[in-house]
Parts: sequence; structure tokens; C-alpha cells
Amino acid sequence: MDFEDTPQEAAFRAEVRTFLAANAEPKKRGVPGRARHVGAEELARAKRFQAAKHDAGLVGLTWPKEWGGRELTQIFQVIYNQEEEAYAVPRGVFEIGLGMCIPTMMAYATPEQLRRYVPKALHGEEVWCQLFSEPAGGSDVAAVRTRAEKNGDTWTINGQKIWTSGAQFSDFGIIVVRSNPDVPKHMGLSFFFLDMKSPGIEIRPIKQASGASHFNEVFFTDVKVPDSQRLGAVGQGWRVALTTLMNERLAIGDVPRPDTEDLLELARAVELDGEPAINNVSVREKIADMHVRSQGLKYTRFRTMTALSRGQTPGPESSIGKLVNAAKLQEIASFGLDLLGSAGMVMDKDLSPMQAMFQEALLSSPASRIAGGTDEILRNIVAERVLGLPGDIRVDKDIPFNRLPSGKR
Amino acid sequence: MDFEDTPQEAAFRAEVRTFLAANAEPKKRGVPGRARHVGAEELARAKRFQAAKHDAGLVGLTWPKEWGGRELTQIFQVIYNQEEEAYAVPRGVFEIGLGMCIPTMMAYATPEQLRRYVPKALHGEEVWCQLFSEPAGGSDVAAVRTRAEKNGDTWTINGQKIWTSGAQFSDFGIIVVRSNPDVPKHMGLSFFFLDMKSPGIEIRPIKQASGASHFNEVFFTDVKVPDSQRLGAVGQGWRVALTTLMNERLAIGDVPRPDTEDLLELARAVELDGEPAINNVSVREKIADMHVRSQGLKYTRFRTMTALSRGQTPGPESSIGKLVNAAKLQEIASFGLDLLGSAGMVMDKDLSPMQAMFQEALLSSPASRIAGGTDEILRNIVAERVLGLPGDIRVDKDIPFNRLPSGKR
Amino acid sequence: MNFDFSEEQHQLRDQARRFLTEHSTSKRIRQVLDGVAPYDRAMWQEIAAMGWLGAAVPEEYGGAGLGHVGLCVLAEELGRALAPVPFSSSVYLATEALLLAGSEAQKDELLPKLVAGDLIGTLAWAEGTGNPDPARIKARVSGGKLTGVKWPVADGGLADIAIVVARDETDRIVLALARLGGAGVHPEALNTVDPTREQAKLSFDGVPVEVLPGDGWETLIQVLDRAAVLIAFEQVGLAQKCLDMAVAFAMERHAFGRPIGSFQAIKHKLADVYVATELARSNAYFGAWALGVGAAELPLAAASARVSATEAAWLAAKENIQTHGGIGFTWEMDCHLYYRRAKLLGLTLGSAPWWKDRVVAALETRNAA
Amino acid sequence: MNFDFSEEQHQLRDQARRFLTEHSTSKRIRQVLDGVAPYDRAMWQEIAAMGWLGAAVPEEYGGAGLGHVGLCVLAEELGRALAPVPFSSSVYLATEALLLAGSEAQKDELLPKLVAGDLIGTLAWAEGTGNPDPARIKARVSGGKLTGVKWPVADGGLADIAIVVARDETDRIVLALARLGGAGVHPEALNTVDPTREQAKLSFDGVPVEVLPGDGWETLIQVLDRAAVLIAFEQVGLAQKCLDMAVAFAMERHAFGRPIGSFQAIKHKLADVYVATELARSNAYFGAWALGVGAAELPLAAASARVSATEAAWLAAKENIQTHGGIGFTWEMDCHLYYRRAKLLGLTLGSAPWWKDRVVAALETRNAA
Repeated sequence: MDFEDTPQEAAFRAEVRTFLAANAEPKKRGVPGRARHVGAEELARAKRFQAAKHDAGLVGLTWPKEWGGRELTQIFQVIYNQEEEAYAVPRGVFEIGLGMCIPTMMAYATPEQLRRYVPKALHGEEVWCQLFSEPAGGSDVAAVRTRAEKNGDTWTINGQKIWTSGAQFSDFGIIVVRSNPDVPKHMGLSFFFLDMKSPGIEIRPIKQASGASHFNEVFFTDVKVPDSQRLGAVGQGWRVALTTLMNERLAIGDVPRPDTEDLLELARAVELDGEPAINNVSVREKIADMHVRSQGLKYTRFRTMTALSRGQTPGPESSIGKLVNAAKLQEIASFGLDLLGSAGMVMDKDLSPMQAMFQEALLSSPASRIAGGTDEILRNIVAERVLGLPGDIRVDKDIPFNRLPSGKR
Repeated sequence: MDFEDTPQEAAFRAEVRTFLAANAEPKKRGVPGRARHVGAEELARAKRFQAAKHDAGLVGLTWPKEWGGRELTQIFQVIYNQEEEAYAVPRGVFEIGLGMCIPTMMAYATPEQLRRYVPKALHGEEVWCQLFSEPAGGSDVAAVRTRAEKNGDTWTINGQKIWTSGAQFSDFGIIVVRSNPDVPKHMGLSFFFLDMKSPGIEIRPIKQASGASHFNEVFFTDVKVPDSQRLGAVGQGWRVALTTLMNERLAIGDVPRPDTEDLLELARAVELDGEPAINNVSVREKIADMHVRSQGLKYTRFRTMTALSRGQTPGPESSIGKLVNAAKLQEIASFGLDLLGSAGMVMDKDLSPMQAMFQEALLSSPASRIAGGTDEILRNIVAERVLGLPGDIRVDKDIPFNRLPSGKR
Repeated sequence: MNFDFSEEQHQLRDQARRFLTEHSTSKRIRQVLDGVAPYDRAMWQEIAAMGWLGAAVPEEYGGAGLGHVGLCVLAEELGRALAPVPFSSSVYLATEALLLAGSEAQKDELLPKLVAGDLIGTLAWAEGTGNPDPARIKARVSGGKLTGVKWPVADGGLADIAIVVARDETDRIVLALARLGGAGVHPEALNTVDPTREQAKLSFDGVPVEVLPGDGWETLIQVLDRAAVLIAFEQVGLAQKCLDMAVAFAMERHAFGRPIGSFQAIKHKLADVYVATELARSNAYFGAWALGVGAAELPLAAASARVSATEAAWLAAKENIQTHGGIGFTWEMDCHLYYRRAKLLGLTLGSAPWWKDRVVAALETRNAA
Repeated sequence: MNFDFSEEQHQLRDQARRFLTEHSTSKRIRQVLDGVAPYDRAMWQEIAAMGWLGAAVPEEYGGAGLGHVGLCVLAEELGRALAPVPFSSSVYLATEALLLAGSEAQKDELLPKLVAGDLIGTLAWAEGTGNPDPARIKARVSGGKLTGVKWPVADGGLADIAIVVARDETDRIVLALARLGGAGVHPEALNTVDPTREQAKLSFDGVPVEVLPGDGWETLIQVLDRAAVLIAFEQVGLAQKCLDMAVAFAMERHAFGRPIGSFQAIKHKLADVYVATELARSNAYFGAWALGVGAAELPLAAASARVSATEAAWLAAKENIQTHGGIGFTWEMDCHLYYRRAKLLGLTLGSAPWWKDRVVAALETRNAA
């Protein structure tokens, strides 16, 4: 057991460090997470950084050399991400395009299309988004209602997508739609890529419960897409969508804040019964409980990285990270507020200890138990794919989609 | 809001107190729960007490006067039970017979049978038991495999029942059996009462994980039962069984120990960091958490009693009592051991604080989360019958019983 | 055994439910959420007109004399409806403090106005972070004038009078009655996790006050105990409403061809919420009884009610969002309003650890007796 | 990044798994449970013959020199197999204490015998209830003779030697090496929640002892930290075994026409057990690393591993019974053996609250540095 890089990994890490030192600013201490609001200036900066990263050969590390990749194992991507964590790098703009959309294109698009789209995506000239979720879908990702009807060589799309990150600044998108509602759910889907500037697309930001707006609703009214932009066969859209979902970015190192260290800092800063709260036995036990969860996840990631380093593919066990982190975040936030007594409710950067980090987390944390797979879906994944327990009883397998009970919501 | 009896209730309570003072010994402080081992002496004492109780008119309070009952509302039974709690009364011998078996007989047996069996049951001369559970059944009570085949006017029973309380000293039993395995599960059952001394019945005590033996396995080998002892129509056994289950004794006042007060006593008795553990903030929080659960249940029972007092029937909400108590018992026991440090493992009445009550509860508490409905079944009951949520998807409704998948256990 | 509300109290509840369903709508709550107004003045006036503000005030001071149990009934409904009015500050805190410790002159002057809704009152104990603790009180009354900074003060920006916990010249803790409209009082609105209930920082700079008779800290604790029972009813009302919303959504919303409420993950989650809510309700009932008859058990009953209700409201509010999924985390759905309020109510009289300690302290006192 | 066992260590694990599957059977464990023997002597001798007792002992003392990480591999398998042998007392406690603080003469004499299994050792720190605390140590060494009462002492009734925590004439805490066979030592078997691991009360009445060099308390803490990592591996092995049993049962057992493992109530319960076990495993790995390289992080790593593993083992053991239902609570099923052992392991080095405090103390030290 050791925590050392192999010589090849060490050389790569040095290369990444050199690049980042020359092209990015180190993060400032105490600034939680990355900003997810992307304005015009942020977008321009992100594009410049992506171009530099591409020029440095640091984009598409695991991809074929044909597309500018380096055909490395996933551990190198992890190393890149680890190093980037220390820098205030504009992120979130290209992750979905390069992590999910372009890999799907590579599997299904024509060579001409790839030559047209891949280089610009890699270089950051064009941004992509992913249009899967729908209001009536939620955890049931295949319950797509957005319709696509074919007329000659053109498809007409009507419907609504939701929770689309980056739709407002994306140039292209990949979309899964229902091309045949008369067959069972998974069989009537088709998959396309499309121009996000097409007539009939309307993008509206969603205001979240926390007050922030990180996502969009996207409405489709008679949006035309040529059949040549179909990916996969008609009716095989679910299979294509699974390709996309398999490529979800390996979550590494994204520990939400406040975490244990922040709780420790808070407990040192405030008083309980006339002494620092850190001396309170109950507070200490809570910090210990949170610490062992945080550290347990950290070293679980190290075990995953070891597997990657040996060229193995990490399994669905990596899904425990979000499950644990999301609940922990809400628990730490709530506990932090309790520590402050009635002043815990105050969300004022000047008055609240630690710049109201705990209060903001209290309001945003419910989303982390839902987005990217609810707690319930993740437990199902662990139970079925890791432990091998049976799937839930499916009543929707053999019924035409348009005859499934759907409720009012 | 008040906690007073109505004049009629107060008069009845006085009557009960007079009876108990004359016929029973008050409980000794510090003796946890009631003994559930019933030997010959205990059985004789129980029968004597039951006869006295019957002679005093305190048996079958809610029953028709025809059978010696008093046609009172259920609150009077609750009052009787409350008062009896303070006395070291032999219990557990007649509860199942009078609470479940005889009410089922009353609903289905002939007048001649009732004249033969009911008075002796009420007076405590004959003891009854209930034979429903089977090794392969568990939570799925209707998954009965014990077979009954008819030949002329006689049924022959083969199979095995489990978790039968009191089988070893019972004179009669009620049993649900499978009379037709070729129809779906709930449709092929029939219901009988039988003589527990019949040839072919073998009773073996079950040793539980805690080391105690409160239950039996009962094996049936070619046991003959006349058709005249059938209760309800052939194939209607499930309906009869539901009658029995509806009559499960109203659980009231049976708070398992150790409870909050015991934890408080333990925390006063032992030291942490050189002072009584009760001064430890974390210990205090745990005691408070347990107290609000205990008291919440206590006052929930008071609300139920108010409904009973008004002549209303308590709903399935009373099932929360066992759900909360069982988990609380295991949590208190485990916490109590932790409080003692490494000596928490020691289960010695002389060495362990509070006569090893916590250690014994640690070992017995897993049963309380299972017996009488598992945590999981109880949550289903609350969700479906209280909150009105849909039942689980049933795959066993329309399939002949003998074609259901059954697994190896 | 009669451990339930009376027939009249059930009628009061029905009346309150009807009124609040009609008036305390999402739209009107969101006016306050969005900062259009610090509270719903029209609702306040109608509530006053119905006599709710004086439910537990004796008739001699203009109250309805329904007793505290009647007030508990109203509290549950106000909590359920997220009513955006300064009810708890003015009724549970200021009015109760005056009832307990006001001079006759103060009661005669102020209670009728509080009951009529013409005055809004509050109570200011906190001075920044921390739970109630006499050692933290730095505000001082000297020569009849109050100087100090109190925050957070519920409804401090809109109240007309405040009972302020302070020290007198001899360092004793006293309750000082301050009029908030005049010179020397500097209110500053605070941003909180729940903008539907106004909170302020109040700076006093030599403001003339009247000191209430009696031991200030003792009165404060009595007021907090009473308010804990009443807020517990608000929390129970809120928890029940969240459970109702979650159940209704789980019946309607379909996934994988079936209502999501048919999945055990949802069923058992909501069963747990039900259990927590029922335990909290029963603990709150005991608090109502103790409050109603002025029982010696009040400190234990109040602390138990608060601990239980704080847990239930938080669980119900967060799992209501979870049951709704993504849509439950949008601004336009009301789930977050309950989530915000649940946390606010759990903090407003001091947080759960402090009340847990009070539970055990009361148990110790009881067992020692 | 190489945060996994090596190829050789994986082979060691496979070998251990095979041996223990064959030998540490339910039948043989139940011989000890039923009191037929205080431990499985035959298994002990075979384990000694395979060199496991000296896995982390340098070759100069007859050890295998596999290092502590190798010992961690064995610990996981021993915990998984509920091996009814005094391994933890003799190896993690007595051997480690001698390695850390024994004189050269003591090491030369005793380590080879401990490695060979000819001597069984243990360490006696507790004197009744409470977690490790120098203030509780009353046993005293005076004039080279030990007097006092220690309990519970793991394997105290069968060990040949014990390292006893005591005070010397100057009240300093020392470790005293006592031979247990002779006069003045009165062992008394204790009934515990897990009879498969012998525990005793040892009364010393003027027993000649050798005092180990160095600060006794400091050495004790170092031994406890090391043992915490090793016991954490036993707990992880036990948790994983319980999870495996529960999953297998849930696949086989049918109710309502389907495997009970298809119900979300069971699926999600077992997913939670999996999560707790994986977190515990990862924390234990970090402990193994710290133990293996003698890192300064050992106190934090050890306390974290222990807290995490104690939680996982308890959860896995109790939910294994729950998953099995009634049959899981019968004497003849092995579920209760794991439940008993899980609680025993969670107490044997001091209970979770003490170790949680050590986690935070270590964090404070680290952050102060």
C-alpha cells in the first residue's frame, strides 16, 4: 500500500501542473465550490481555457488518437481532475458535451459528421448540451413524452425537456424523443442531435427552491430535424441513451461543502455554555461521525483510483459517493445551524459565521439528494448492480407507452 | 383535556382494584417484564387466577352476556389491563385463546360446539393455541403449506407449524391449512379447530438466539380431524383467519424494558470522565431522544384510549407502538452497553449494573423487531391502511399456489 | 380519559382551517417571501377581528378567554398554513410575557391593543449566536434607558413594542418593555433561511424602557416554555401538511407505470414521517394539557413537545421535497416554503440541543422530588 | 496510487479464507459457545503452525515478517470466520505490547513462544465499567508484586501471561508482565454477550511481575491504536459476511410469490449495509497503511477505522437477523453468533464514544500542527 504515482503517472501529473500553473489561477481559500452561473464573460473565459487545454494535449485523454486523444487509461483523467481541483478553472461548460454528447456521437455519427463536430467541441468553439429529462419523467428516464414525427426526410419535434444544464449557451444538443407511442416504453424512442438555435426552441431558466438558477426548461414547438441527424436506428433511442449515460463523468474529489473541516472550524468559532463548542461532547461525536464518512469516501475513491491505475473499470460501487455525500451535506448544514442557536437562521455573510456557508448549504442540499439520481434510485442501483438483488417488479415492460397509467403529475 | 375516568369507568376501575388486591400480588420493583416460561406450577396458578377472574365477572368484558360477557366497550378492557399491569399476575396462558381462538369460534362454530368449549375456556379449564405461522411463511401468512386432505368425513393433516406459543400446555388449537394447492394462494385454505392431544402431533420447543424458549414448532403427521371441526366453508380459510387476526389483543402499556427511566438510572450509576454519566452532554441528548419517543407513545395510547372511551374503534395507527418500541429497545440496550465501556459485554447479574438488564435486552431485542409483524410489514400497514398508499405489486394473486416460485428457504 | 380536544375546540379548528385555506394561500405567502410586504397586514387584521390574538387572554383584557388549549388549536392551523403574520411573536411571546409578568398598568394599557392587533409585540432575548443563557446577556438598562444589540428578533422590524431581556444596574436580568417606533431604536432587517417570517437586528441606544416586575430570567424561561408548546403545535401542523402533500403527490405521480407511492422506498419513508408526526402530536397534546391547567410538569412537557416536534417537522419537510423529486425543488412549488419554515421554527426558541438538555434537567428534578 | 493489498497479500487472504472456511465451522464455534472448551485448541495450533501468530513479528523473534498489513489481511478473515481462538489477545495486544515496550530479554524469551502458540498472552487494562482512563487504574505494583482486580480481561482465563496496566509505588502508570498460572492469581470466568470469546475477571494478590520499560499509559495507547486497526479489519470481515448471508437469504427466501430481495425494504436496507461496510473498509485500509508505515497519522487513522467499523459491524449484524426474520432469531441459525460478536468487538477496546473523542482530538492536534 502506498499513495505514489507510477513513473508514467508522475510525469503526466507534472505536465498537468505545468500547464495549470501557466494557464489558471489557484483557488482562493474559503470560496466554496465552483460558480455555476455562466455569463457571457465566464463563457468566453471557459472557451479560451478549453482552447489552451486542447492545444496542450490535455483534452480527451482517454480518446482515440484519431480525434486528438491520447488513448490513456482513466486514471490519467482522474489525475488531471485532481490537479485542476486546486485551480479556479471555469468548469461546467464543456463537461456534458465532451463527457456525454461527443462520446455518443463517436459511437453513432457518420465520419463526415464527426469531422464536422468533434474538433470544434474539443477545442471549445462549440458547446453541447443533453436533452433527456422531462417533467413527467424524473427517475423514470425512459418515460419520454416529447414526440418526434417523420415526414419525408424531416422529423418534427414537439414537447418539453427539463433540467438542461447549459442550454442557454449551447450550440448543439443531443435529444431522446418518442417516435412511436404505440409500443412499450423502451421500444418507441429515437435519438437525434440538433442545432440549439433551430426555430421553435425556447429556453427558460428554472428558478430552484434555493433561489439559484442552474438549469433550464427547453420547449420544442414544431422543431425540424433532418433524418441525417438521427443517431442509431429508429426505435433504438434507448440503447443510444444508455451509451450516453454510461459516459457520465467519473465523479472524483467533488466533496460538497461545508464538510467536516468546516464543521470543525465552526465549532471552534462559536461558544456553547461559555466555552468553544468544540469542547462539547455531543458536537465532538457529530464531527467524528461526519469525519469517518468523509474519510471513508475519500479512501473509497483511492481504491477506485487504484483500480483505474491498474487499467480496471470502476463498477457501480462508485455510486455510493453521491448517496453518502448528499445526506451528509444536509446533515452537516442542519447541525451547523443548530450549533448557532436561533442565530442559525440568519443568512447574512457579515453576521453569520463562515459567511453563511451553512445556511446556503441548508437551502441547496435537498437538490443534491435528487439531481443525478435520487437517493432511492441510487440504493436500487447498489442493491441490483452491486449486490445482485432482483430488480423491482416492472409493470410497464409489455404495455404500449400510450396506454400506461400516468397520473396527473 | 383531562385524564379522568367517566363515573362508569371509575366504578369499574374500583371494582378491578378490589379484585386484584384480593387475588394477586403486586409486582416487585426492578423485575423486568413478565416471565414467559410457563411450567406446571405456573400453569396451575394461571388457571386458578383465571377461575377467580371469571367468577368475579372480569373475563370477556366486551363479549355478549350470553357467554358470560358484559357487553362493555373496549375501554373497560384497557382499564382492566392497566390495573393488572401493577400486579405479578400469571399471563400469557389465556391471552391467545380468549383473545383470538374463542372469538373465531364464536363467529364460526355451531351452538353445540360453543356450549361445549366457550365456558371451559373462559373459566380457564382448557387452554387454546393458534397454529398459523409456518417455516416458509413468515410475513406472508397465507403461504400455508400444511396440507389437509379429505377422506369421507375426516381430514388428514400433514405439515409443520412454527412460533406457536403455549402449544405444550394447550388442550385445543385453531389451525389454517391448505386444502387445495391448485388454486391461488388465498383461495385454497381451510380452517379447523383440533384437539392438541390428537395422535400425530409432536411439539418441540424452539431455542431462540437469546437462549430462551418461548415458542414451539408443531409437527403434524397424519393427524385426523373430523369435518365437523371445520370453521367456515372449505376454501374460505383465509377469511376465517382474518377474523382471528382482527382480534389480536390491543397492545397497551406493554413498554419493553429497559426504557428511558432505566437509561437515566444507569447514567446516574456509572461514571464517564470522572463524573456521573448523566452529566455527559451526549448521554443527555440520547436520554432526551428516547424520552420523547417513550412519552410520544404513551400519549398516543392515551389518545387511543380516549377514542375507545368514546366508543370508537382504534385504527391501524395503533401499529406504530410496536414499530417504535422495538427499535427503541434495541437502541437503548446497545447504548447502555456502550456507556459501560468494555465492561458492557459482561452479562452477570452481580457485576453488571442493573442486573444485566441491558445485556439481556441486547440479546432479546432483535426478536421484537420481527415477532408480531416485522418492521417492514408494519411500515407497509401504516403506509397502506393509514396513509392510503397503494399496496405492493402482487405477483401471487392469480397463480395456483403450487406453481408459485418458492425458493429454497 | 379525555385526551383530545373538546367539541368546541374541534369546531374552532375547522373554522380556522377554512379561513386559512382561503386566505393563507401560496400567492399571499409569496408576497412576503418576495419582500413585497414584511407580513400580510390584511390577514393580520382579519385574524384580530376573529379574536384569535386574544384566544388565551382573559376577557378582562379584551381576550376571548378560550384558554391556552384553544390557542394550541389555532397554532396547529397557523403552522399548517404557513400564515405570514407576526402571530407567534405578538401572541406567544409578548402577550404571554405581559400576562405573566406585566404590571397591572402595563396589562391594562397593552393587552387590549395586542388583542385587537393594533399593537404588534415581540420578545428579544438573543444577542447573536447561542442558545438562551444569562451569561450572554450584555444589553443593559441604566437610568431607565436601554442600550444594546439584540438579534435575531422575530418580527423586530415590524413590531411596535418589544420585551427585551437585559441587565439592570445591579447586573440582575430584567425584562424591559421598549416602544420601537421612536428615537434610539435602529432596526435592521436580516436575511434568513425563511424570508416569510421577518427577523431583525435591533440596536438600542439609550431608549427609555419600563422594567417588568419580577425575576427577568425566570419569566423568560416561563415564556419560552409556553411558546415551546405553541410552536410545537405549529410544527405539528406543518409536518402533517408536508405529509399530506407528499402522500397526495405519491398517489398521483407515476413512474415505471405505477404511482410512486406503490414503491416501498416511498411508502416506508412516509410511514416514518407519519410515526414521527404522531409522536410529536401526542407530545404536543401533553404540552397543551400542562399549559392549559398550569401543571408543574410544564417544563418537561414543553421541552419534550419541542424536541419531538422539531424532529418531526424537519423530517417531514425534507422528505416532502425528496418525495416530490426535482419538481419539489423548484421555486414555484411550495415544498421549499415548508422546508424553510421547518428549520426556522426549530431554531427560533433556541435549537434542539438546548431543549434536549432541558428535558433531562426536568427528568432529574422530577426524579429527585 | 496503490491503495490495495499486494498480490502476495491477496494470496494470503485466499489461503486464510480456505483454511477458515474449512476449520472455523459453525459446529466448532458452537463447541466454544456451549462451553465445551474455552477456545478451539486444534485451530489455534494449526494457525500457529501456519505462522499467523507471528505475521507482524520480525524474523529475529521467530516471526514471519509479513508486516502489519499482512496481519490486517488475516484479521479480516478471522473476523469473517468468527474464529474462536485467542488471536486478538495474544497477537494484537500482548505481542504488540512486547514489541513496543518489552525489554530485549523479555522479547527474546517470550516472542518466540507467543509466535509458536506455546504461550497465550493478553493485556488487562479495564477495572470494571468505563473506557480507558488512567484515573481508573487502582491495581498496584509494589515491591515487584501486583495486587488488584482487572475485568473484563479478554481470554484472561486461558492466557499464560498478561500485560497488566497498574500503578507503581510512585503512582506512575506502568505495564506489568504477569505469569498467570501461579499462586496469587485468581481467574473467574465471566458470562458475556458473546460466549465464543472467553472473558475473565483476574484478581491479583501479591503476584510477582516484571515492569516493562517506558511510560505505561503511552504504550497502552499505542497498543490500543494498533489493535483498533486490526479489530477494525475483524469487524469489516464480520460485516461483509453478514451482508453476504443476508443477500444470499434474500435471493432464496420467497414471500408473496417473489424473492424477498426484490422488495425495496430489503434492497435498500442491504444497500445501506453495503455502504457502511465499504466506508468502514476504506477507513480500515487507511489504518492499515498508517500501521504498516508507522505514520504519524496512526492515532487518527486508528480511531476513524474503529468508529467506522464498529458502526458497520453492528448495522450489518442486526440487519442480517432482521432480513432473515423469525428463522434468523433461532439458536440453530448462525445469525446471532455474528450479532453477539459484533457487539463484543465494538466494546472490547473501549466503546465508540471514547474513540469518537479520539478522532476529534487527533483532528485538533493535526490542525494545530
